[in-house]
Amino acid sequence: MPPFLYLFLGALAIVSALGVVVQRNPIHCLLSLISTLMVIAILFIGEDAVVVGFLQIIVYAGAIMVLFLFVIWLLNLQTESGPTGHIVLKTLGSLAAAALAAELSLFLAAPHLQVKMIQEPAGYGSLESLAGKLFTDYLVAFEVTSVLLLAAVVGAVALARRMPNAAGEGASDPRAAGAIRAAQASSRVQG
Amino acid sequence: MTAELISGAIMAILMVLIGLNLSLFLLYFERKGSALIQDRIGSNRASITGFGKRFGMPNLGIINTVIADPVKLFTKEDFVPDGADKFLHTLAPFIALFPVMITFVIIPFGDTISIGGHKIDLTATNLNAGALYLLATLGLGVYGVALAGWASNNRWALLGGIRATAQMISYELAMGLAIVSVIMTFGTLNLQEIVRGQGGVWFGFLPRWGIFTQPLAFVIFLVAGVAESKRVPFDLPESESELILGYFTEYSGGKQVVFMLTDLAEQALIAMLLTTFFLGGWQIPWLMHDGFHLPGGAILAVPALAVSILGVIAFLVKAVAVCVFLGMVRWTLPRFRYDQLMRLGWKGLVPLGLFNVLVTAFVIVATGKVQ
Amino acid sequence: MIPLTYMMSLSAIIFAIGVAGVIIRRNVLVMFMSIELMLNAVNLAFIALGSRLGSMDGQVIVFFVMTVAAAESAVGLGIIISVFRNRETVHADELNLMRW
Amino acid sequence: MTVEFPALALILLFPALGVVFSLFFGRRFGRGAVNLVGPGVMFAAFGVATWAFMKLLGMPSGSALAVQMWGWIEAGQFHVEFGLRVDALSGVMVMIVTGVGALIHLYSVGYMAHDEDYARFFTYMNLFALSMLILILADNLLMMFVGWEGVGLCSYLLISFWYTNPQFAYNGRKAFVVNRIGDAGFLLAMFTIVAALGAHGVWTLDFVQLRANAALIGAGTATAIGILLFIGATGKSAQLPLYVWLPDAMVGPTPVSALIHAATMVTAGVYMIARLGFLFAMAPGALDLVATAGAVTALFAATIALVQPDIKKVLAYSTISQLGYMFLGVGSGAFASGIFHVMTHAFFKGLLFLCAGSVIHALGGEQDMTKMGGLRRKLPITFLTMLIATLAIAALPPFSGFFSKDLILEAAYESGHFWLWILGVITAGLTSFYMFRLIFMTFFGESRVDADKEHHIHEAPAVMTIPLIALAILATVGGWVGLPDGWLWGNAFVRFLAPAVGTFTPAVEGNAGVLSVVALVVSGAGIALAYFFYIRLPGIPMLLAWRLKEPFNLLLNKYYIDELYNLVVTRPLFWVSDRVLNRAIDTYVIDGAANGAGETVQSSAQVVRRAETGNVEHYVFVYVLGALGVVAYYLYLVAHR
Repeated sequence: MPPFLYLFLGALAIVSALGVVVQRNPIHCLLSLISTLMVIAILFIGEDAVVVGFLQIIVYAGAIMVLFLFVIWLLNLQTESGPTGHIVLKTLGSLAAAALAAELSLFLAAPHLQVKMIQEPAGYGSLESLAGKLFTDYLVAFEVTSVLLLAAVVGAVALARRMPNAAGEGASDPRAAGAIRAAQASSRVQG
Repeated sequence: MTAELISGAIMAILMVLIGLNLSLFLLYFERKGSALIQDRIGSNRASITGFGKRFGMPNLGIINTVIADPVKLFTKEDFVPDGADKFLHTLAPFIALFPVMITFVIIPFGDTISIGGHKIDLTATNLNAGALYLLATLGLGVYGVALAGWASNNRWALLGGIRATAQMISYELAMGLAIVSVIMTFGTLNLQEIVRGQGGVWFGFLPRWGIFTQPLAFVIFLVAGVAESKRVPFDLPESESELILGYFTEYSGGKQVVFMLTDLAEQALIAMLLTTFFLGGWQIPWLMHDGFHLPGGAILAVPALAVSILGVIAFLVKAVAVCVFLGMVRWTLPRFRYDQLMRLGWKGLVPLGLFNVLVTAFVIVATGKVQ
Repeated sequence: MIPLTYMMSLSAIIFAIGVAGVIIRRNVLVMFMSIELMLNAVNLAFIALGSRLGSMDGQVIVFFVMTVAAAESAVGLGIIISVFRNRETVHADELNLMRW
Repeated sequence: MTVEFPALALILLFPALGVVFSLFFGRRFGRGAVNLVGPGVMFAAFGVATWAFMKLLGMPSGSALAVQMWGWIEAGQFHVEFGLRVDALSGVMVMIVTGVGALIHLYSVGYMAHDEDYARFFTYMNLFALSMLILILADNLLMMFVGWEGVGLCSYLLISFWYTNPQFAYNGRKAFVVNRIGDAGFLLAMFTIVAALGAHGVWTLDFVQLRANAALIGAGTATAIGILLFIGATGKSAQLPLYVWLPDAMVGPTPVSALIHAATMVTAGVYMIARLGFLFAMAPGALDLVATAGAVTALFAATIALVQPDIKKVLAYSTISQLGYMFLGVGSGAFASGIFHVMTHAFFKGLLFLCAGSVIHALGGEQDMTKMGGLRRKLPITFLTMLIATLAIAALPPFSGFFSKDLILEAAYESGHFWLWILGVITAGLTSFYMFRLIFMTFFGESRVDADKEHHIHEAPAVMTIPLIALAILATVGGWVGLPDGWLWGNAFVRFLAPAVGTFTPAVEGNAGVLSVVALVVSGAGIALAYFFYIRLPGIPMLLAWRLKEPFNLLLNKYYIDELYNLVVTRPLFWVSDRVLNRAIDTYVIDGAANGAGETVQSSAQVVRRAETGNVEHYVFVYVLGALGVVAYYLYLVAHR
């Protein structure tokens, strides 16, 4: 990946990440988040993690974010006023976060972390290599993950179902939102 | 390197153009084909000179559809409703169009040809993870309509957006499963390789097309594709009778053109993908590199270049044929109800797709084709 | 290839932004998005290191992170929905029932 | 030499299968299937055992069959294999257990025909057989202990088989608890062995290696081990002072009494002592203890048996006394003779119990001999077989009991325990007396059966009589494998066992003929006395009972031993646990600690909870500060190196 491209993408990622934090309208935040994810996916591909990069787009941008979108619609979130409550805390917190970033970059820039490069083997990042790892070394984890996803589907349904209460409201839309999206996301990952 | 870049760029443009032209053909077919099916004359007023009829000039409606419609739409006022999110409202159509357009580039439309020593693969980007790329772009197609519905501050639009999003996402899953089973059969993510894998014949006469190796996947992909492109019988998001025009109710002028183009392009894309995955792409039955190997065993030789060109032509023909088929479907079937749509998607296609994947896996393992 | 430090710094910055988001925003949903930001920052670090060390493990772990994120967001959003249904709000500073 | 013989595993496998079947499918497949499977697996095991035994006979003396199934415990140098071993000793025992066990299982089919819980019954029975076989086939002490505990469990389960009767359940518990005391001894013995050998760098419980390394154990340690093992044996084999559970164990179904509390389990102690004979040989003190305990128990139990009215009680005490004989035998160093008596005893005592069972069965649960009599015409087969068994236990030639008991008494005399020999002889007389008292009271004289029971007195079905006959034959000929030396084939049994348990070396020379004649005469006298008392002058027993009231009551109440234990052990125990442990320690110490901890936590929580603002921002903020701290620390590390 040529450096200028990296610089461009990095700047884009940071800007859109900031967008997530500073924008008032949840939908705009979501869009910034999506663009961050896309940029990061491109960075993945630039780092020879092709499959994972595409998976990032498919799963994150394609499924999870849509889930967010639906929830925002479902709750009908409007543009919110500026930050209120615990202003001091929040400023301090953001300062602390900035300090954290500085510290981390300092630490990561430290010479001892300069790992000595190892040439990537042929077919690095290809589906074959990923699947090879997944179904040999990480097989158990993989299967457990599938169980986890199943549990997530059930949990989402159980949580989002509206109990038929005195008001007699049906239980249709939230379940549809929760369950379908969850199933969507999970099957996406497995598929 | 640069040569590849150049050729790739050229072919990318070529591919996009093919897509657009297919869309135009679809537009035309919307008008005249529907008229044909419904026993109407269809649009026949405008013509080059404007007096086509008088001079008995043949008027196939090409003029109206390909020129008059866009012109009419472009000249309309570009209207943004009050209280709408202007930025997103403007952005949405292009977000919708973008993924479709960039998906064209991975579709192989021909075999490798050698021009002046250069061997050129007739696909814009011979991507090794092509199928994944396809899934990714399909996944992004949602946002355009969703944002369009949300940004235009209109209940019907929002409803249409929600419907469109839910529908597309649900059917993407089925489509993904179909693609997965195809990938498993051909053992590669590279679309060009998949098409190559569909060369040759079985029992001397039956071409190894995906439609024969993966009939179930073909059906799933077909249905899901129609649903993806939100056409009848899956055009719930823009069902005039319920939501005025669905997610682009509030769109007019150029943006509406973009949306219509998106729909048509999606349809064209689906047609091309069907061709690539199941109808052998640029493969012609019994046509090998050196000519036709007819079932009888007779061989009539064809020069290599001609083979390649024939392949491209075959690809286009198949794509057009599928487009026509889709159009006919559109003008034949009635519209689903939304719950029926969801049930078909989640209770019909997805389990079928999973089952198909399972069977495919079993077969692959049984035949020991697993590496 | 891009020096490792750059990648790491990028991921560190994105991570910090996510942290700040969780602290600053009062909308639970946006907090959630910020958490996703942090996850992605870490993923980026994984991928970068993995490609430097020429091992697939980083990518595998990223794969698992994505999976878990999918499950987590499904459940988390379900929780948010039910919370909203009961409290009519998604503002974190109004959701402080869990106090002494 | 030792030969690999995997088929041994089958001997365990079959009963295990029986357990599984009866436990999980017994109810579903019904009584017929269970009746088929329960005894069937035992016969199958018996077949395999016979096969192995024949193979063993075919091989040169001193050889053994073995199979290592899997490594069981691996702890440093100490490891225990889960292995089976059949040498002469365990071969004989396995034949006894599977053979007699199979017959008794078959008998149970008839005996339990009217019981609803047949599935549970056969589950327990097979489980018992499995445990007993593990005990016998074990090639190391630990595995033997597993079987040891298993049979204890099954004995508990089967004694309190009719658990709806609280008294029965109580008796089961009693047996279990008393056995625990013995087991504790066994365990301590094992620990001592491991420690003693481990000190010399030998980490093993395997019998062969134990034997090889026995020399490493000092005499004192050996004595300690011997005594501990003896305690274990007294628990399992119902010797003084731990015999009290056996009489109460008679509340279980009679086949159980026959199998567990006569034929097999109670002889486990003898088997264990014989198996570890090489240890006892190094500890003469322990051996003397064993012999003395045996002889005293024999006499003691026999006296009690004199007056007991309950037919099964009589048999129970006679079992105890016969076990005393066995202990006397092994205690005198004649392990082979002890085992020989184990075998013959298994035959005739099992048979006696089965006959008693058939009598009880015929009388619809009546156990009181004063309510019997004159049954010999109504129950001919039972009568004949029981008579044979009685003759055998009364040690009259040519019945089996004669040979084994004779050997034991001879060994007791020749090992220099003259007084113990006297006790043994007296016991022999008492034995024949009370046994024939039983026979006469049950089968002779006029019937004293309740009128309502009179009509349905009937001979048992074939499924019950066949085992009786089979055992009767065994009880007759079983002893012939050990004829006195010099006769036809001489004492083949002892010779066969010699390599496994060593040979008996007399300390004082005694004339075998004279000794046996004396014993024979005493036994005859006993029989005559019984005949005199209970046929000729039936009044005399009452008269005696009235005249010698105190001794009579003393015997009738079993020397008040139960009451004694109750007074000495149980009451203080209860007092301590109630007054001291419960009211003092539990209330103040433990509850105090628990509540104190709770209150401490609560009060401190009162202070700490302030930190819980319930506000996410705060939490995240603190978390960020923490992260800052951590990273700062690492930065510091990086900077300073």
